[in-house]
Amino acid sequence: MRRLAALGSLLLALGLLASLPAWIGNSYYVNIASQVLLYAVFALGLNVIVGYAGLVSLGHAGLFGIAAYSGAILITAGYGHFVAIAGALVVTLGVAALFAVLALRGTGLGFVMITVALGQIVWGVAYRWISLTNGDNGVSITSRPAPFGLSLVDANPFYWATLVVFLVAVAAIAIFVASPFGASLRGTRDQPRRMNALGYNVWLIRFLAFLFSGLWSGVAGLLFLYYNQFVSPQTVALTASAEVLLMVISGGTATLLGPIAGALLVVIMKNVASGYIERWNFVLGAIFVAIVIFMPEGLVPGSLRLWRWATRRRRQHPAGPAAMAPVPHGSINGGAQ
Amino acid sequence: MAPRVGRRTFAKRVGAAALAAALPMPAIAEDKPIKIGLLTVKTGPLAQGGIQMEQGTNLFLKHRGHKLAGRKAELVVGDTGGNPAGTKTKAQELIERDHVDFIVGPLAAFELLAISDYVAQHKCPILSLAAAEDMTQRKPNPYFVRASGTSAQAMHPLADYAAKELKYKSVITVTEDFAFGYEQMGGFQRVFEDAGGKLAKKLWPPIVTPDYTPYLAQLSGVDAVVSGFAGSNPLKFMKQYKDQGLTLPIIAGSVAMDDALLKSFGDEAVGTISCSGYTADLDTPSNKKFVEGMVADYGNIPGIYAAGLYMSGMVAEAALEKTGGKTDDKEAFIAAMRGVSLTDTPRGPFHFDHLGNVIGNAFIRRCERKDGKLVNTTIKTYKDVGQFWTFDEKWFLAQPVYSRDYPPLKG
Amino acid sequence: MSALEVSGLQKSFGGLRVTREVNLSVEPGERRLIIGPNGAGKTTLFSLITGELRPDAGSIRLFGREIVRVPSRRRAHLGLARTYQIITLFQRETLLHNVMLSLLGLSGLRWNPFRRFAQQAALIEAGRAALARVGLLDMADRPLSDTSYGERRRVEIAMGLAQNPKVLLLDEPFAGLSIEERRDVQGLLASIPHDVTIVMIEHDMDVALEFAERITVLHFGEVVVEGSRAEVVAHPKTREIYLGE
Amino acid sequence: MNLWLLAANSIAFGGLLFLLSAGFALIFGLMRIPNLTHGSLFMLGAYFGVSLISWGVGFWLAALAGGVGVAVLGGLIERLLLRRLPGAELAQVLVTLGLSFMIADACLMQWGGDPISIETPAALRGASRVAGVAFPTYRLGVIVIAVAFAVVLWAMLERTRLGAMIRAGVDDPMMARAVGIRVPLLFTLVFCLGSGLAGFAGVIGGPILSVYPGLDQDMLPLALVVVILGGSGSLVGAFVGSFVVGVLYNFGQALLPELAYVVLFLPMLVVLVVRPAGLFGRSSP
Repeated sequence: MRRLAALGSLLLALGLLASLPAWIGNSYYVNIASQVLLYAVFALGLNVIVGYAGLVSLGHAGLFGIAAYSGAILITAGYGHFVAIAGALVVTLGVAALFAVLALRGTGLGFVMITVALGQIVWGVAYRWISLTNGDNGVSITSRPAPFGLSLVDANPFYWATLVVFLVAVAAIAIFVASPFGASLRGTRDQPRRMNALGYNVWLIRFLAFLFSGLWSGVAGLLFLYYNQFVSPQTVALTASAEVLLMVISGGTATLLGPIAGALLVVIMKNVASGYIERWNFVLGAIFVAIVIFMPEGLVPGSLRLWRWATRRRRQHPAGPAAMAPVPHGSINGGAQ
Repeated sequence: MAPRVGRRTFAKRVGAAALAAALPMPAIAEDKPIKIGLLTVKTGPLAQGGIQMEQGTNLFLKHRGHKLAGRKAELVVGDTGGNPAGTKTKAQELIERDHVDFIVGPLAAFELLAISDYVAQHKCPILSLAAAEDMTQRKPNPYFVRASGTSAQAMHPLADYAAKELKYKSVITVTEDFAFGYEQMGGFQRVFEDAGGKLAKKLWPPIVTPDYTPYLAQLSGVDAVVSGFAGSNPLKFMKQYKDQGLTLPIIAGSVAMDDALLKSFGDEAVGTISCSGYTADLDTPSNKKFVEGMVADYGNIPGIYAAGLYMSGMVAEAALEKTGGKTDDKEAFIAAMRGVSLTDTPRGPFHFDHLGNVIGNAFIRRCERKDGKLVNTTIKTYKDVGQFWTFDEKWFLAQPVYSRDYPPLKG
Repeated sequence: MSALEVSGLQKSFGGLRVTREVNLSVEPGERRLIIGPNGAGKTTLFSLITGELRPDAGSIRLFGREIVRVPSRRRAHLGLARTYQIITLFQRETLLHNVMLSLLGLSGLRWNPFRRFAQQAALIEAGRAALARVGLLDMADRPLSDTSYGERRRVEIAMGLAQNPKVLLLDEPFAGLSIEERRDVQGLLASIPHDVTIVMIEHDMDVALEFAERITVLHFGEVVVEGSRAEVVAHPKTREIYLGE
Repeated sequence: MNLWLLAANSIAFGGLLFLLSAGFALIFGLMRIPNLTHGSLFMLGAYFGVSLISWGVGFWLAALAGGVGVAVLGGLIERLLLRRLPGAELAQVLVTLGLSFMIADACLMQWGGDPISIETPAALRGASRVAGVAFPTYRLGVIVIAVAFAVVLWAMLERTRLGAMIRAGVDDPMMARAVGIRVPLLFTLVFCLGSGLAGFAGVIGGPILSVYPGLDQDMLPLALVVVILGGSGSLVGAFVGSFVVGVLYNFGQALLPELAYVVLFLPMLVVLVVRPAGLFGRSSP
């Protein structure tokens, strides 16, 4: 019965997502939806390393941006989209491997700081290696790919293509997390020493997870490139790394829906709410602070907790325990060990 | 049953029809307002210029009673956050959701470049003060109009003035390490060297440079220093320069000595010579009205950001008057814009070249203290300055765009 | 051939010589007890044997094979398992998941990113068997955070046993347990077949002495006494260390 | 190129960096909180200074008052928010970044977008000649202030009861609690102190940096680099790190313009990769 309900709501969600352009109306909102999806892929990718490996990266915009830059440069050089995409992902994985080797020298805050430094170096290179990146002017591309002959120029087909990539990402990450390797990864997050003593190669597990995270960051970077048809140093800035990290944390780390909710929150605030609220940056900051106060574990797990608490309370006595829904302590301490 | 029409209603209708027939086209279209999209930056480090852009636009609409060519004018503002991706999204919002008739803004070159192709695809006219040279040169956008000028447009006359009137033989240039800086100094270099001057060094501090001392330590052995800083950097640079006890004269580009920035400067700015396509002290009726309005409404002496948007508004207005208030035919609308020739604007008379870039005055000013306040006083006006200066357009466009390494340093 | 042979083992932290010179030989199937006052270097010795710490000098042989240069995680694959004095389990997971992780550590399946971990029949079966051995089968699906301290101690042992080790190192398995729990664990340890060699650190002399065949007394990082129960108890050095005589 | 000037300025800029990062290091050392509002507190202090000076308050008093104002805010942040999140690093990141968004936007609302210059105090205007080299007098003052603060902070940590408690709290919070130190109060005090230092540094930095939207984002990475190069959380580390960064910054920008963007982050990366705990930090975090 429960499985049936789960299947039903999954199908309903899929149907809603697929038919979104039909009922959302304006192409502007369809584009916003595409952005939510592409940032959700990015956040899901980052969550692999932040949520499941317990390693906080503040340099992932570097990987995202390297994929976008590589794609843009290959396309500008005259290669086809297939070569550009494949090439960009290979380059991204190569750089992710280098990032991982360096960053995994540290754990906890050491890891964070190494990723900050790496991200800043990528930013410096993007800014300064003008012959390759065109400096602060950035690189424009004029076309989007046409898979199976379907043009992605218009908002709707681009949305559907992004949706397909998004669904593949969600499925891949869901399978990954539930797999024996995913269990091993979560083990290295919670008890790295113990895992080592149990026979696991903790370093290699983290390394591979970093590559997997980098791969999805790269895929998101390519979506970003094709969406904007433009990439510039701001794409790889520290603020961009911080932004996607905020998506992951605010939505809820180590959950599948959390990063998606976080991407939705940030993209909507930045792009839609900013049209109505002049001081949207202040409001966004206030929302983050409010999340920490009321749902320190993130929006998705926090809402679930409140929901469970509310329904249990209703089922029990109306005057049940008067205390607030208990906030689990340290439930989102990431890099700590 | 036929609908009853009362006498008074009938009279009104006839009157309205008669009025409509008597007036030119705009009045007919009056029921549907003209929608103007403003792309600007209201949050983050670039907000300084962005807020002034919005002020300039608001003041213009206020002066026109929120009516252009007889049609009601509506402003939709998009905050780009100062980044290219945000600019793209806001441009989509303005074009696809709000269906604006044209866009004014954005502020920075990298913002404009991120949406250039997009607005061209949607045939949306865009009037920006972002100074990227190639937008009206090697990669022109047919829907683009620029009433402020290219990066180098004020630097060419500055170099001319420095070499011929100030008789400087050698200079060091210093400006931020980004395209706007390269283009400014490239333009300066070409004209200065043609006039027999020499660039000893070109220094490029990163945009974020809290302390300029590593660059100040390299400023010696020349007649003057050319500064092309933008945003809040001119303030930091000039102050640190003075504190360091350096005494070489400074000559500056338009935004480095922007009139709106003067209230933030101290004595270190006195004596600095700069060149700009707009100057607050220009004595024209429309500039007087503009400056007084800015002071009254916002308490600010305006600079090129507010003036650029005010003038963009004037260009759009003049074009609308030519098309009879119609914007449906985008090609006709943009052609009308590029054909605009105004005589009384805050920067004096100007018109556009065939690429959509302004041809107008460039003002050489000296910063002075008057009644306790810093002001830029115009000391020379170069008339009808275009983006190609005195160079042949064909030759100019055959050269690479000004960059960090082009023109290369001699010797 | 000894199951575990340690010779000339040394380890210093900064200037502090925690392990001065340890020589130890444990026969296959033996139950060895290591005792010593606080700071004697007992847990450090375990960490050196499992490779979590790198010795400054010395040799460690597992069934004759030199393992001092073998990475810690490989030693698990060679049949060495340990439990921890301070419980290091996976708090958010179920008991079964904990034990399955222990099993997975030695399985090639641990690299598999495609299959469902929760549906690995072989691991589940072995995990349940290990839990059954420590009497926790009925709690298999309970999250670890819902269990008592004594139950966690038993999960620790179950994780050690699940790996089918040849040599099992138990670090204070009775610490913090109630009298009944001690009896349970005691019975559990007694039921471990003798093809598993066990080395145990323990403070509780009553249970420990009953369990051990031979005893090693460690003091200031050195083996001071070694022998049968009676020998060690009678040895003047033991009395000196423990009773300050 | 004037190398003596670069050398002298390495010390002066290092002094300013020390004032900026000492508070960050203290908070990080004791509480293990990466306080990402630090840049915002620096900027806020500077803006407080601007307002106070515009109301006629003298520069030095404005600097102290700016520091106190920010210290109070820091105390509130600790009491109301960070107090709830011990050990939850991700939540700390979220809340401190959220606050930095709020502070940046609030400053934009209150003080507008135009850059504001803080006048150099009259006595320290212009340049002095030191060993034949012209050097801004005010920067000599900054060196003196930085060294004085370093000595005072060091003496406080090493010589006073409060310092002893802080050191105990850094070494072993559980033990400190066990021996009766009121660790929560201690945390609030240290957070106030660290924040106040940032606010004070903002005003002191004003005559050099001026105040503008984005100052926060410009300064936070510098504080990070100093603390990383110096070693996490030790005052001596922050002191040495500041001057190391001062030297790297001045000579790197002047002599290696091609590497201007990575002149700080490349050494930071190398140090982290070689010694993940920083140059002077303890070996395990």
